[in-house]
Amino acid sequence: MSDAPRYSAEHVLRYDYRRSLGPVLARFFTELRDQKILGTQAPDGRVFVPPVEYDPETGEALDELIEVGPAGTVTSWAWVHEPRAQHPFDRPFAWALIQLDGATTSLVHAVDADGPEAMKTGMRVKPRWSAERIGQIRDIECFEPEGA
Amino acid sequence: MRDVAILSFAQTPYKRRESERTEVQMVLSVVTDAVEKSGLPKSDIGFTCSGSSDYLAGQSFAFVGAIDGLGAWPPIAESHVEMDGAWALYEAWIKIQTGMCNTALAFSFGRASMGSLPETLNMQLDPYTLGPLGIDSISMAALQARAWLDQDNHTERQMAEVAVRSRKNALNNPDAQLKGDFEVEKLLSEPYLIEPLHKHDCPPITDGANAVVIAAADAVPSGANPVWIRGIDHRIEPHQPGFRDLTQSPSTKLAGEKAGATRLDIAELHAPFTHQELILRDALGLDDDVRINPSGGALAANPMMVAGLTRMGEACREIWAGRAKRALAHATSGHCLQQNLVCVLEGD
Amino acid sequence: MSEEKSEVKAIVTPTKLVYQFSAIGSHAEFLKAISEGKLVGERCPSCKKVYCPPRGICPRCGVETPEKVDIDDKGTVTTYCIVRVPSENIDLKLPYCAANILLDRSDMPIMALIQECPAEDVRIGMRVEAIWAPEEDWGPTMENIRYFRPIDEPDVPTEEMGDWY
Amino acid sequence: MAERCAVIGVGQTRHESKRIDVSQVGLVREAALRALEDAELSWTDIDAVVIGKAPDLFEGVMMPELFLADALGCSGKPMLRVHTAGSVGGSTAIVAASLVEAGVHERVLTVSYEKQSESNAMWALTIRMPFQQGIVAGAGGFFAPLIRSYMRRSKAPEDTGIRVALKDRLNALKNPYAHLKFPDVDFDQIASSPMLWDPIRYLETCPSSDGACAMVLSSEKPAKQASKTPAWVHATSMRTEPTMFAGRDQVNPQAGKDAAKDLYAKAGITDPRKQIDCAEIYVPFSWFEPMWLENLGFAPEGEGWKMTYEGATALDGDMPINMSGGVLSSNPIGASGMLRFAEAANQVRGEAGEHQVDGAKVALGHAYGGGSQYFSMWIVGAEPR
Repeated sequence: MSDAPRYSAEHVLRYDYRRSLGPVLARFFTELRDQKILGTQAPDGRVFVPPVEYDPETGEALDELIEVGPAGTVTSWAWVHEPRAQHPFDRPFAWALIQLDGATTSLVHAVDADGPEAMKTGMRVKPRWSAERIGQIRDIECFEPEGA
Repeated sequence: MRDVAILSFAQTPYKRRESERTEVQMVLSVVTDAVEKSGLPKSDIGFTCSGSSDYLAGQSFAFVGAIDGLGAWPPIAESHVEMDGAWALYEAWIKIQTGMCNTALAFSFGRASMGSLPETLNMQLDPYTLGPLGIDSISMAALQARAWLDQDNHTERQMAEVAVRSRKNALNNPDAQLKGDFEVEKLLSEPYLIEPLHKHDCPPITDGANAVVIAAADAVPSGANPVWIRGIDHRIEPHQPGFRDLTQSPSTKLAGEKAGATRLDIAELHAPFTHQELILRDALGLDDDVRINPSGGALAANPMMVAGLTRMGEACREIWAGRAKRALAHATSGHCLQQNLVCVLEGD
Repeated sequence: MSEEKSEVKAIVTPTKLVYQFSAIGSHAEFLKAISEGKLVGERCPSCKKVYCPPRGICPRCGVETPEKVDIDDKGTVTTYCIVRVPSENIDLKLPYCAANILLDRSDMPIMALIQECPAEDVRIGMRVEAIWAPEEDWGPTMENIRYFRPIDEPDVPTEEMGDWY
Repeated sequence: MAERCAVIGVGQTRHESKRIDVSQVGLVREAALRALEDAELSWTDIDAVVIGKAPDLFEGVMMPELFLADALGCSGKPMLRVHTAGSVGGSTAIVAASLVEAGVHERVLTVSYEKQSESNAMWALTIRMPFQQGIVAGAGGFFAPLIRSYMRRSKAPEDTGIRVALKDRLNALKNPYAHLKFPDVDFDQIASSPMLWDPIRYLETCPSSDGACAMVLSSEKPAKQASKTPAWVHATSMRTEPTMFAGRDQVNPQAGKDAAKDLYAKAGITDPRKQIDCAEIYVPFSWFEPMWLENLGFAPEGEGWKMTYEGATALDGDMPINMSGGVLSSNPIGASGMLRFAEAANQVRGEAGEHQVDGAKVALGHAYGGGSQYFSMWIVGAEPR
């Protein structure tokens, strides 16, 4: 056993990564800035949101983008009672999987609701847009219950 | 295929914080121990493969220093996967199948206590549409748990029962971190961590290292107690949680079929969250007479990058103790059971 | 056309992870010694070689190294380079000489700065000594040794540098 | 070995300092698709994928293979992620070959990449842990003293490094994928380029690139059915030693010598300079060419520089080295090793284009990493062995 004093220090790994997007994500984020949500349509009609450059099942290239939503249906959700520093809100909120109208798949995002009792699988939600949109996933500030 | 057996397993005691030994000292201790127990001289080990993650250590090339714990002199045939040690074992098994070596060592290590693991694991997500949301690993698992609860009248009680059984089983595991007799009612009355997950549904944060030595049939030393790898396979699924049915684990099912996961006495499932055990049991078609996680599983100790390979070790322990003849060991990687490995083990 | 109408081609994703790093075992003991102005190493029980800074193990033999050895703050340059390019995270005036220095009584070189002589005058085999920061600035870091400087001793012939030549 | 293995498809991206036209997904797909097209296969023909890259901190994604899996058609398939420092591109190819040689899979896609422009490699490589001291930055500061040791030991003429760089930079002009191309490059331009980490000059060092490389490896039957000539894997080898220990020879590391010895024994090579037609070796700083020529046994110790000097390593020499322009011309770190292995394969397939060595039948691909401590290498041939 060591009798040395304990040397302990914070180590911070911080970097602002700059990510180039390629054609599909570039269009997705560009349109998001204009409050439009795009998905990738496969030849058999499946629509992937967020959009992908390829079929996640087969790897085949896909390039047809169509508009979906903006509203959708919650397919699963989780209530955050005590947000972490990285979370989008500093008050309790929900994470949800949201199947936007016209999409085959679900998107992960935050839902601002009054409490866990206000959340339900199958509920309808719509996006609340950020005031300052720069072309990124957080241009959607969150989703909120339809009619709220 | 060559018959290959696990000869030995070694681990550090799994704990919340390993404050006495550095990573390299942890590696040295488990490697020395595993090699000694294998009955093979160290110089006979034909291939070495390790599993670890730079992000756990907070620096690039963190695995390079671990070499220092191997006594890699003269130089050794060696490789590394940025994955759980279970996949290091898979690569080692492959190497023996090529015939290029007859024995191999696989080891893994992780010191998750250095960082904030749920936030570190955010870095595992698609960096364009998922990572920037700031979602953590427990929240991701909670989305999966809700989807599971929404199905077939599943209940939080079933999940709590998994926690209670795991931590009770862990009472028999001297190296486990979380153990004890808990009551389902009491657990369910405690507040949610991320609803619908309670604290008991989630794994502890753990530091640890482990190692196994494997050998082809013709290289098993006399006096050894080999546990044969009857099948091993792994599969991956799409990354986006919303692109999959989170209540199913088709990759586990497929890997289980390929590995021949039938006629089992026990199964060591790498299920960091309670509901994931239930999804995995379903995927593998494990009925009630298969004992699940006699070690306590990942709910009793979950050293990142190490917990998967631990399942193989724990399955071997059951076989060595004569409590099982044929066992399944499973490892998972990524969020919401994205990637899964199944290994079927059998005593001599 | 206004700027915001241009296509979004890239996103910036800030990342910040906070770790708590603790020095353990030999590393902590080394830091304690250096914060008192001393260098300590460890001898391998198997190959008898001495490591400073120590790591608690001998990488060659793969065994623990419990025996402590006091190390001198003088040594010999085994090789070096002259850095003429600036880089992030390092704040030193260019050009400077970074040398591999084999400390007396240790068997493995450390990398350190050579100052108080033109970088071009540094030679393989040159004898050097540590220049420590003022004692009040000492902390648990190798940075207590600000740099090494030449001393008036004959160069070590390369044939006597054994493995490191 | 249970099964023979061959390279039946090779693909790589354009290498540039910033591939801002693609995402990480697009980058790996570009290389993978070219390898699939070269092999005349589609995603569904692939049984498993092995992916390699250098530190995750470069792109800021932990285990990025998890999100890249979809893009590489991995759904429902096995995927492995290899990381062995700078040698990773080579060891990734070796792991992929092992899957075939083990008889576990018939066709394996292997991909390696780096998109360094998402961050800054110098930052990622110079992260200081608490209580550590920062003296030199990046790989140059680490390797320059070793080069100085080599110069002293071998008494090589001081312009050896310049000659290597000139040869590689001229070769790069024949490679459509190469990152750095200096159409008017000559001896004086390299000699007068600034010293960075003396004795390493700017034009004697590698760039920082975005890029990817991919190969399709297959067992014997698909290889014999392929319409293009396959490159048969004759032998692979990997060796590792600790970064530092008392008495370690960092200039001519034992791990490299042992790997080469093992490799030649497996491939039936007794005189590498005679029996190997050309080699792509991992030379991030020009002086490493003579150092590795010795380490690989192409020249006696202390005499590697003579091969450079005599022109033996030129494209028209008797032992062409780094026909593609090498790491000095393109360096997407995680892919750099695989690019060496792929170039060796393309040479024996007769698919190397303008930098084809006439009649190359046996070629060596080589990679190293860490503090010259990880080595991976393979020998490929136009005929099965």
